[in-house]
Amino acid sequence: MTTGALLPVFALMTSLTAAVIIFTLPEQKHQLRTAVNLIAAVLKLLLVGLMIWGVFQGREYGISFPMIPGVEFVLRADALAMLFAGLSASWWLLTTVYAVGYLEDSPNRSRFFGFFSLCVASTMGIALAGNLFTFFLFYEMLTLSTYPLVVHRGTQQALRAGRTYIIYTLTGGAVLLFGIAMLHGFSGDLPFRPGGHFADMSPDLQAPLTLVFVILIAGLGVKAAIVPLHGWLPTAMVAPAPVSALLHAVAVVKAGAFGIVRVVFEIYGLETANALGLLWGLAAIAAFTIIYGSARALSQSDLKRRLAFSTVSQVSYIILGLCLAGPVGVAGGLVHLVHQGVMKITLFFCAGNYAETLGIHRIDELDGAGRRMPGTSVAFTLAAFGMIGTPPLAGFITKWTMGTGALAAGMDWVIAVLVISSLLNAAYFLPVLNRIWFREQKNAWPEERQWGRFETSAWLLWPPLITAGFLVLAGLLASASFSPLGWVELIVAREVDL
Amino acid sequence: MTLWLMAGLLFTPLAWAVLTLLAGFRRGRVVTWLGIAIQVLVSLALWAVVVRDGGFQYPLGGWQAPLGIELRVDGLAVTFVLLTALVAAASGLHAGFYLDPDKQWHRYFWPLFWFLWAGLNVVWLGNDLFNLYVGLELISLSAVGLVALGGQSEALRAALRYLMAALLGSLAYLLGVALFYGEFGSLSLSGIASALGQDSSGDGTGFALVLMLFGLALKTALFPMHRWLPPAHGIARSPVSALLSALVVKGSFYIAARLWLELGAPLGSLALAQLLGLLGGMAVFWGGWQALRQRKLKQVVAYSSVAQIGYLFLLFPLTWNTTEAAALQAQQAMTLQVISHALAKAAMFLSAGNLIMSVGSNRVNALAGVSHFLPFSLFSFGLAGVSLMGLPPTGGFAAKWLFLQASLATGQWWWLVVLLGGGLLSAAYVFRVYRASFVEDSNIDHFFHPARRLEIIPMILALLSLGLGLMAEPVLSVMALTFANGEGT
Amino acid sequence: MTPSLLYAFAGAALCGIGLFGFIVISHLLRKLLAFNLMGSGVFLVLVGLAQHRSGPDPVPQALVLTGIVVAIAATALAVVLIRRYFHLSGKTALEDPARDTLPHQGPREVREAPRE
Amino acid sequence: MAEWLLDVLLVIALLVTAGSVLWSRDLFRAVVFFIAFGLLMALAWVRLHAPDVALAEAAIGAGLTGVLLLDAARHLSNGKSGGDDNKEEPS
Amino acid sequence: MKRILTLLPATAVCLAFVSGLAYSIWQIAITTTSVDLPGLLGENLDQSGVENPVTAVLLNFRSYDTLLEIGVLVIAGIAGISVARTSSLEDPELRTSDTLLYALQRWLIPLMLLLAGYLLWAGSDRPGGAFQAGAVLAASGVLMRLGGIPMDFLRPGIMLRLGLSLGFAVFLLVAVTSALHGGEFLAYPPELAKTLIVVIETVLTLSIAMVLLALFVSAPVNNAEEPEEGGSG
Repeated sequence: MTTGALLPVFALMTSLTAAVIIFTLPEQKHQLRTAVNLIAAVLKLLLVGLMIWGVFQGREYGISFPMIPGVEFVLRADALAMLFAGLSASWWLLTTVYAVGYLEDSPNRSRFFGFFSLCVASTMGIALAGNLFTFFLFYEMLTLSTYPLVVHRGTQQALRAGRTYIIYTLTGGAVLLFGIAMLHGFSGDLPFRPGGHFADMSPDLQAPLTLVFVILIAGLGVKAAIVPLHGWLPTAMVAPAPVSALLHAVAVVKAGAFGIVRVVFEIYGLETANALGLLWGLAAIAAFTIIYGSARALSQSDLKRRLAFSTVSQVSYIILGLCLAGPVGVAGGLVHLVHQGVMKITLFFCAGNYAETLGIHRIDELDGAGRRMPGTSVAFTLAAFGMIGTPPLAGFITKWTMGTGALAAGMDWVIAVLVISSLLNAAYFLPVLNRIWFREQKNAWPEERQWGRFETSAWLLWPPLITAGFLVLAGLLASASFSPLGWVELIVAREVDL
Repeated sequence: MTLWLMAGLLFTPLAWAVLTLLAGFRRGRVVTWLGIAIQVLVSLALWAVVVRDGGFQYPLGGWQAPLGIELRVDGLAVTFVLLTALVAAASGLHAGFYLDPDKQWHRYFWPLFWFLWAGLNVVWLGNDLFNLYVGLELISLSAVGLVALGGQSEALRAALRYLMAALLGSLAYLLGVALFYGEFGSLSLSGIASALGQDSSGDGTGFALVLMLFGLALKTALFPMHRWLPPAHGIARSPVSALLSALVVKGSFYIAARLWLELGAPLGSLALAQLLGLLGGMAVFWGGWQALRQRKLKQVVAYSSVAQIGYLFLLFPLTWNTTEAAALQAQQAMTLQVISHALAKAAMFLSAGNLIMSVGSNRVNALAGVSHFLPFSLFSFGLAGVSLMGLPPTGGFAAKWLFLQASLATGQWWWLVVLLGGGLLSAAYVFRVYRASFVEDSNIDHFFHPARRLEIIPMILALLSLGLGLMAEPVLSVMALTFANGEGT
Repeated sequence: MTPSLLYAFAGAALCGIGLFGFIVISHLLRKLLAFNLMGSGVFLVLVGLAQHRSGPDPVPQALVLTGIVVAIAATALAVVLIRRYFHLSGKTALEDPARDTLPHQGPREVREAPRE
Repeated sequence: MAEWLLDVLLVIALLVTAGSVLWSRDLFRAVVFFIAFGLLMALAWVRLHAPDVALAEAAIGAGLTGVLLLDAARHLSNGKSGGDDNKEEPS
Repeated sequence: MKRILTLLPATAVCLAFVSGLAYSIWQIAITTTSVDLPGLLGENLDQSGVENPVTAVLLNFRSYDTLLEIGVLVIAGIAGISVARTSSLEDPELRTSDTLLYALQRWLIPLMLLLAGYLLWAGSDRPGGAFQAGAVLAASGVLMRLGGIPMDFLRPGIMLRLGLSLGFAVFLLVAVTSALHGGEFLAYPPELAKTLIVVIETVLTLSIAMVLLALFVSAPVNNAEEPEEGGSG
């Protein structure tokens, strides 16, 4: 076994080990805990960077061993895996920094950071999983490790949200398991493989394959918050802001979306899925979700709930991109995995800052917040414009690429969906920006800003600024080979042989 | 070497039962530590021998079957012997610190504990129908004695209920043995199986099989004959509950499974197989639903046993008249379910005992806010719960997966409802406990941390049950080992 | 038909009578009597059936001896338990223990329930 | 034929005694019937050419169990006994 | 009415059970067995060390069953004394003043002891053996107890526990000694078989009597009890 084979294992172990250490640390050892957290996060980022570099060079890292008769445990670092792994590793570092600031002086931090690390470990596992079975393993682990984060506050509301969350996700997990078991039943253990496994399937397999596809998507769709299965997401907003950032931007919804990507690309194969007529249905649902989510966001008065519905809408961009079934469209979908992540994490960081510093939860309380917290507000504004799709920000890149892809695939109606969605985005973000920047302050803030100090704690301020900077760069430098778009094009070149 | 190992395996628990009977609680504890060490080592060595050389028959007293009693030492048997050694050692060590040494009657825990262990080994290794009966009685009576320990009114009620059920079950089994002896003139299970194979004139013994399965199902607390279990397992001291749930119910199930696998094909019927599976399925739902409604923590765990036992009975429909591959999967699933449930349930009862000790109440609601103190036992409880829910990578998941595959392969898709629905239901009752522990607005301000040694034991068991899913393949390869000389299964 | 078989059938009938008593009667001591009747029935079936063809067969007789000892052990233990149970609770039957479950509304209600 | 008659009579006696054990009103009487049943069983074992079992049955089944149960029955009917004939589902 | 409704299913179950059982007994009775165990037993009887085939089966061929069965008996004894709170054996309630019984005892008890001894001695070649002897011994003990004769060794104490376990322990030692010499568990050397069996039978008689007596006297006396786990909270 070479070191290369062990890289994915190490990447997993960093956060697992961190979790174990943190759980055993006494509650009062805040500094030591923060140190452990940050060291593990940096270490993991380095490891992932190393793997990204290797994968870029055309190497592959992987390890597998038999687990249950007929089933292998497979970890494999390919280009697609690295997209998600890179996303989660870098956002883990930032979210950790943010969470340290956010949870200052609050109880149960040991518990929080322990489960937080477990959650990141599961995300890493989801990224590196080399077959559906391993994917499922980490997928369920993610469910379990996020539950304590959702109910962290321990209030009745939080506990109710936790219950909703767990009912949705575990049911989804059971459905997914059902699908995996069926698939396994008629074709054995299926490693993820570019091009899929069913390129030349026999005709009598068509009906069961279609059925299994629907079941798999239904199972994964719960986490990806596809419309009728999205109910848990807005409720889970009671969780602390770093958790919301994590749930929305990186871990949970992306796990669902990423799973759908894996199933479509590497189990069925894009062409087969298309040939079975499955992508049409998926595209229709995704389009509906996009519109529905945006429309619902419009009527929310709570900032975090508005952002939550926005997530419902945005995640389906990824799925819609896949359904375009052409290299460009697919690239647009995949790149949104990163772009949506960076934009949404910024928005949630900012929402958290408003709530933590100024006690703002509702949108109509935001009046004049721009002058009190300019840094946060700038970041928020950038991310909001990104969401709307203003050039040259990240969101624009997504929408542009997808639009091109839609034209290439002859699915012109997708353009209409994109336009309507952008208009709706504008409709629910612009009033917020208006309040932040152009309205007079209504009530006195709990604490006024003091000269010579940051508008809020540095731990809280820097993460959104960094992510905001990233989303600008991702837009500006989209054509560079190391940008998300560049990497996605590499994936598409390797994965989709169109 | 092998002969000595076997002698040690059979002798140690019985001898230690006598030794501890003569000692008081504290001295008995020290003596027990030594015994546990010996017994675990012997079990490990025997396991290693079988892994290396394959299984063998062990004629007791030098008399071959059918005249004498032969033990069959194959892969499955030694796997269970080792499992018993692990779980019993954990429960025994835990009990040594958990039970109050100053209560006079706790000294009797040790001899009963050792007799129970001895009885379990008799059952795992037994190949003689009557010997199995005696083994069952050995287990039942010592288990009843352990439940009744302390002699409080509720405990006595539970113990009596348990005793009555166990006696009825044993008699039904014995009646089946009587019919088998009348038909075949032999008591050796493999002898009967080969006689059946030669001239399948098993007329009349079909009813005997039904009787035995019924009796054993009663002792295993299969729905709707489960009503004795929750009071008994709920009221016993936690280490005792761990032993009962983890091992004792498995003993009678194991006999039922062996009977079925050896004699089920000629003597069973489709209706019987499906009926047993159906009852198992109903047990999964009923037990889960009841667990969700219990107020006492240990009652939740006890009802969860009723549910988990239900899964085991899917073995029957999935091995009757099915393809060899599917039947093998079902057997593997059963084995994994037995092992993982034993580990997880023992971990759960032991940690439940610790939690009860910590908060001073046995109610689920009393756990409000305890996660604030990060009790180690809550983690153990949680990890064990993951295995019960059947989420990966636990042993419970591996078992569920194999059952799923077997159901799909045999076209008996209706069991999927049981497997998936049951998992969700168990998630519901496990999360009810988690949820309680996360409540913040409680006025709990003091929390008694039990000794680390009490907390570490359930954690080890829980981790083992968690890791079983990752090690399932090697474990199952041992289970498949039969006899070196090619006879037997 | 031999006398042995007659006894085997008598054993079957005894089993039936015993089972009926065991199911129907709630008084613990009578239950115990029913259990012993059933046990005797099983022993008769065991010996009667085996000796029906081959004449006297020491093996089932030895088994019955073992069985009788096991039965008396169980009976004696049960008597001790019953007597002590009676002493503590004044009851001679196992009625259903008071159900200690949640009300039907579900777990939410329980939070308000007073702690004991 | 006489032997058959003996066996048949013995069997009938066994069954009748067994019935009386279960359905006699008085617990004490039930136990006395049970002792009688044990003695009849001992006879049955003799008829089955099983003298060892017959001895054991007489000593254990009839003798010891009888005394044990008689003692218990006295104890149970002395105290605040519950209803004798409460019907209940199988346990 | 209600009673009939509950009785009806029970009756149906029992009738079905009896008819099923009778049917299969009939079925089994008209077939032949494949194994001739009595014949096999006859061939091996001379190696067992005893004449009485039942004793040979109990204490040699299937001695493992017997060993475990004594274990069951000991368990019952342990469980019995563990729930009992017998502080004193001088229970006035138990002492009978019946002169007839008292007179009976004086004659009966020596006679029973004699009978027990005979049964034990006869066991190896004629009907009889440890169980019967033990039962008779226990019965005489019960009589003595009813007569109010103090039997201090039955108090929960080391003597009682020694008595409970003596027979079992000796049996077990014999079993393991043979295994130490490289044989199987419970395999007696043929030349010693008879001696060993007689020794085992003797100690078993004592132990069986002891266990049964202990169970007889474990009547509940006082109210010591232990609360349920966490029951106070």
